Amino acid sequence: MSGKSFGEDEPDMNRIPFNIRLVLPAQLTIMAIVVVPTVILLWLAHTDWQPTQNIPWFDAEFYWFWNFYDLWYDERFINSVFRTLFVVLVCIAAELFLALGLALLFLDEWPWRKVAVSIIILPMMIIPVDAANAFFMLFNERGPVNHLITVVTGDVFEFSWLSHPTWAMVPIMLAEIWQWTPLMFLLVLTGLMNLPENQIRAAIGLGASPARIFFRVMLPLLVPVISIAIVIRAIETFKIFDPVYILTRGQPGGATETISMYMYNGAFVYFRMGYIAAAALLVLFVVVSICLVLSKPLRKHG
Amino acid sequence: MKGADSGDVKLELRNLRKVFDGVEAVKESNLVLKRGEFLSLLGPSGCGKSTTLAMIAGFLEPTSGEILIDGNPVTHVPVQKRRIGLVFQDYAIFTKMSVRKNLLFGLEAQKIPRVERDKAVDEFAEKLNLKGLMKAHGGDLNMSEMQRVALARVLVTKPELLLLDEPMSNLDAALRASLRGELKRIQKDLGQTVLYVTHDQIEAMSMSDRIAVMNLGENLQVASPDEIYHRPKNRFVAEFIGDPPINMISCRVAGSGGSLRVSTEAHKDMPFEITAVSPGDYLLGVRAHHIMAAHGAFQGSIAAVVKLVENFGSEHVLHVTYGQDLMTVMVRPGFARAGDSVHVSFDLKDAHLVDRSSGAIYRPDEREAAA
Amino acid sequence: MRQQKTWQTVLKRTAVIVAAVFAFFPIYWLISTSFKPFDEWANWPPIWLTDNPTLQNYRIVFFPDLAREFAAQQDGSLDYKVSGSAWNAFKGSAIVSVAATIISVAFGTLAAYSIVRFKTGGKNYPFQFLTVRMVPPIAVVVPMVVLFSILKLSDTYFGLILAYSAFTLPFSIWMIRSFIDDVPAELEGAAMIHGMGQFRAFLTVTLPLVKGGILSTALFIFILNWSEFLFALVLTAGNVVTVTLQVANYVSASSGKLYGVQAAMGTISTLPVIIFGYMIQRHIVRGLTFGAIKR
Amino acid sequence: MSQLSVKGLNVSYDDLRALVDVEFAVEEGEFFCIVGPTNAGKSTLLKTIAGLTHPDSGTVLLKGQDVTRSQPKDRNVSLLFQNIALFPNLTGFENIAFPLRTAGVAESEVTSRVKELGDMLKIGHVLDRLPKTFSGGEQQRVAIGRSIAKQANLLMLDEPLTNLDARIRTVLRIEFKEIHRQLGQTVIYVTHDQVEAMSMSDRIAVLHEGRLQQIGTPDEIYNRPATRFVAEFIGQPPMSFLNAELTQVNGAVGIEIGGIRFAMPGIGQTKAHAALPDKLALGVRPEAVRVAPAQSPETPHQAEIIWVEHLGSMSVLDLRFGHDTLRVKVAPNNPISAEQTAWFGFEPRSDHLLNPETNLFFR
Repeated sequence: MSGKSFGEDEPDMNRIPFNIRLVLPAQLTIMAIVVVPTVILLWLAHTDWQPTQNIPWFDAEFYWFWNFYDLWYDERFINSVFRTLFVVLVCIAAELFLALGLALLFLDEWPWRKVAVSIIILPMMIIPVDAANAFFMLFNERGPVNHLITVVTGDVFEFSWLSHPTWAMVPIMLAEIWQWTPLMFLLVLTGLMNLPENQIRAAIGLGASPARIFFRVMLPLLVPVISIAIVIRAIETFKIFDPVYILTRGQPGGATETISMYMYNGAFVYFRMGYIAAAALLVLFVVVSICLVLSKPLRKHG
Repeated sequence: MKGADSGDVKLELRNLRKVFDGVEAVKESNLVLKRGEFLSLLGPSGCGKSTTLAMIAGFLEPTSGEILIDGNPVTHVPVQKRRIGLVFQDYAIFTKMSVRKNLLFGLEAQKIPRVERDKAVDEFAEKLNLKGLMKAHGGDLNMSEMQRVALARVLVTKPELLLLDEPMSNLDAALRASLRGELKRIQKDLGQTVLYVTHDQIEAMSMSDRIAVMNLGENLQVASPDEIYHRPKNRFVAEFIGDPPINMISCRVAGSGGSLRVSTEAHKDMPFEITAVSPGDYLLGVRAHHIMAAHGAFQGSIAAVVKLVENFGSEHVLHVTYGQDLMTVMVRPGFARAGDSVHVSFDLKDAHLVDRSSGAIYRPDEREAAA
Repeated sequence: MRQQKTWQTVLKRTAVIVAAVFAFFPIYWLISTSFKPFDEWANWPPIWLTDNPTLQNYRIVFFPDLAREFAAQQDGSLDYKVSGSAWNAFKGSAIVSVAATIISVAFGTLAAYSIVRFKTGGKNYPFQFLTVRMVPPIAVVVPMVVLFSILKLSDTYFGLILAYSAFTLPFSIWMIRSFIDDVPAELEGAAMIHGMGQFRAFLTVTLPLVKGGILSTALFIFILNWSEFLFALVLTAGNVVTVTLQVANYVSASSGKLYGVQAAMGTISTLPVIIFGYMIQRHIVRGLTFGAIKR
Repeated sequence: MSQLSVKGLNVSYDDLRALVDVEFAVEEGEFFCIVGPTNAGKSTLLKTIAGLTHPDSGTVLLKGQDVTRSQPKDRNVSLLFQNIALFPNLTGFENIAFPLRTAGVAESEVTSRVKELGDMLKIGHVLDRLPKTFSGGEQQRVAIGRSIAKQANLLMLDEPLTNLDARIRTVLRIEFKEIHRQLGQTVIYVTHDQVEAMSMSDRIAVLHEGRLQQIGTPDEIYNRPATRFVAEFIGQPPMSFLNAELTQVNGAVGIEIGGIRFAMPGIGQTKAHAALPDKLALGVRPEAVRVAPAQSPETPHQAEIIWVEHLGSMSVLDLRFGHDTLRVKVAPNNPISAEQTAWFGFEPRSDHLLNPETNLFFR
């Protein structure tokens, strides 16, 4: 921890150097709330402790790796993992596509540009729970979405989205896409605005067509910004919980459970804390290692 | 070095004008550029030279006026179709491509067949000694490499006209000196018509066949470097060209008709041949190397105190007191030190009589003022 | 730059309008439902704009006895969770969010200063804070429940404040770090050369210039705390109630039937976030990308 | 004991070595210039002397006292940054008063001192305004006022005049010399403009890629450069280098360039002449070469002109001589201007013989 610091000769110099003391409060808070629980997790994951057994968690019978074994064959857990990956992929792809399209519309100056940007980024300024709340109302049987479909298709359409095992995922994903496309839009727009103007002008001067300029010059230059946007959105979408809890709570029968929802139900509805701790440990390990690999663009750009 | 051969006109501007919300950035420009000629647009930042360049290249819509290349108007032709080569101040190398890809970009855009493309690229890589750099990545070139790649990338498409926007301003002085020669040699070999924008008068003086000195959007004078230096049309041109800048000594003209008398604070009643000048307050423009200096007094000299000595190595420039203001005098090294007193004088035939208000310059051999 | 043909611009503008409508419609629906009287809540076909708006839903949200009376009329008993007044939820959210923001920004500023000026911990040290943000909260909340029960922190304000501070510290460290980077180091250097110690120079020179940035960071962190849901859901059991919890309770309690009241609660709860969000609109990108991308 | 003495200084950022074994001393009251191209390490050197950057190794002694590890505030040095670094939220008055107030000087004395500086630097009228309302020259002067408000062992100026126009530059140069003379202040002046260094300094240190190339008076630096870099960096147009070989010229040691032999009278004196390798290079200043349209005793050799630069106050001819280019500086009214052959002559100087491998001149 010895950076090129030279605060050593502060008058009231005790053991800990000045710059370390500056960092301690932040470091200790995080240690207490993140690192200590992870250690508890390591213990808990190897037991099948359930609070309903009314014995303290440290007396729980040691269960070795059986939790992991059961997880491997736990149909519901595996489905929730793949379902979450599916949601992440669909949402990121949709958000990026919409954001790129929208950003290109905002490249040049025009009269109502500022107002339009403010409206477009409104969804981002809402509490996620309320966004889900709004979509809950939009997608109920007698809600405006069904009404629109009825008007469009001509016959009455009273489909109950939120209780259908597969179609229930649509409102969840739409809520996520609706809320976070504006962020992706801002990121891509910032990337486009900071493009080196002269490289584009040079390409035009050399007689290149708009398409060639976009794909051969602009897009490669956008790669760093887009990769940061994808990394950040992937991390956030993987943790998706609020829309799922509000819209379907994972029902019907776990058909719409993402990992977070599965673990919430497992731990706080069925109270199988030990078993879910094992799942948590697995997820923690996988996510953190992937993110360290993915964060290279952030590191290069940070 | 005489101007380009008579040949036909490559670029013509017909009272080209640009107004930015009320401010005339470029006033009625009527430049003419012959085939193979090297013309510089020289002026301080904000004088409208880059605006003129942007209009010629097509990135900026002129408020009025016409731009003709080889006689046909291109004012409303889109940038891609004007076949104009453009090198930017920051070179604008495609940082995500290799040097070879940079050079091929223009030819690929114009759908030139592959064989021809590779031949042209290799030819110009040779000319600008980029052979060893072809595989290098566009992002990690140094300044002079970037400049050469930017030049090659444009020249390979054999443009009708080459526009250079201050390509040397972020290079070190030593590098600039060698690159000036190289750029001029390439321009000569290819017979390439060049419009060169710069604020550095040494670059303009050393490379141009003709220079257009601009200020506040106006072409003040368009002539050969020699003409611009020795017979400047007005005060701005005289003060902008020449290092150290020309001395402007306030003076008063008296008498009338044939025998005019000019007197400054220190020199009284010097005879002056110009006839068409009315008496009154004027300025005398005298270059540092036209001023005579000696340790002892001599005919027509006055005493002056040396405030600062600028050491250029091969000569020194003394900043001496002359009446209220300072005057620069070019002398041999070691002639004097700060604090010494020297005697200075100058010959009126080397001086330019400058009108205080209009800035116009009168010269002995011209009848009326060269406005 | 290029002279665009008119039909191109028309197409572009309509696309923008369509996007704006899609962005605005859900919020419009929430707000308009919050003004609908009871009988228009679940009407078919749905009423897009009520012609007899009422504040009844807002009154119910804030005055529980009115809510109980209303429930009696509708011959359904109102679930105990929503019988509490929204004031309690606003109070809870305010206390937790403000306290957690102050801790997070204060600790974050000190850490950011140490990282920028002293390069503490080398180049990779700041990235370990990011991994905290990468961890899915659910994976940590399970053991936290256990830890909080040992430390007697469950269902306490202090417990939630601690959790929120820890999880927003990565944002505040990285965001304030990028604001400190914007201030030229020479300013502090000049103060040190003219007789000040390193930290005193930071306090007198850099801090005043970074005040605006720190305020924006604080607002940004406040929004994160105000909108948080999972920790509030798991680490509390009724004593501490936050705004997000109250909204969730309405949805689950009446299986979503109390549309009007639910919409009213949703509208008021998200108001502060909209206001503060637009106040720091310029810095939102910098915040959410940890200072990597600045407008 | 010198005012400042720097020994074996090494500073590196990650893997880039900014300063390599830098060693020099500055005497009290001296006007010492450090000149070199951009990112030669000049600013890093100043920051290390001021204490803002800590060296990997080496020592910094101020008046004999080792201050390498001490805080900037305890070194009593003053540094004027290139980007001026005025405190944007303090007025001109508060900026200049800052060092005095920090040192706890009585408010009455602060006011009188700042007034005195305000008159001296002719910035009395801006003292109550904020820096963002100042012109370039005014900002510079307020920064100067702040840097000399309190007496310091050393006043360091980091390229103070780069972004100012010519007229203000000349006036401020005179003012710097005034301050130096009037206050007897030891000054270290950093610039990338070699004319500024040659014109203002008692002694110059040429720095390139973190290494000290040479230290000496302007005359020594110009006439007896130590390395090829110094010879090409100082002096415009730069010195040209001709490949030469050792030979015998009517009995005495001489050199041959492009087939022409030159006597080298001074060569006997240099002790190292016996150890001269065969292959060496001769440096020739452009103004040392005489050129004429016709052959004459002073201009016996013929060469082809490949390029002419007319720069108004002078012209520069590039002559092809053997495989090298010889630059010649001529007066503007010199008749030779068109591309043609010309006749030239010059006396090679024994102290301008360069070893091409080490790029060092023979001494």
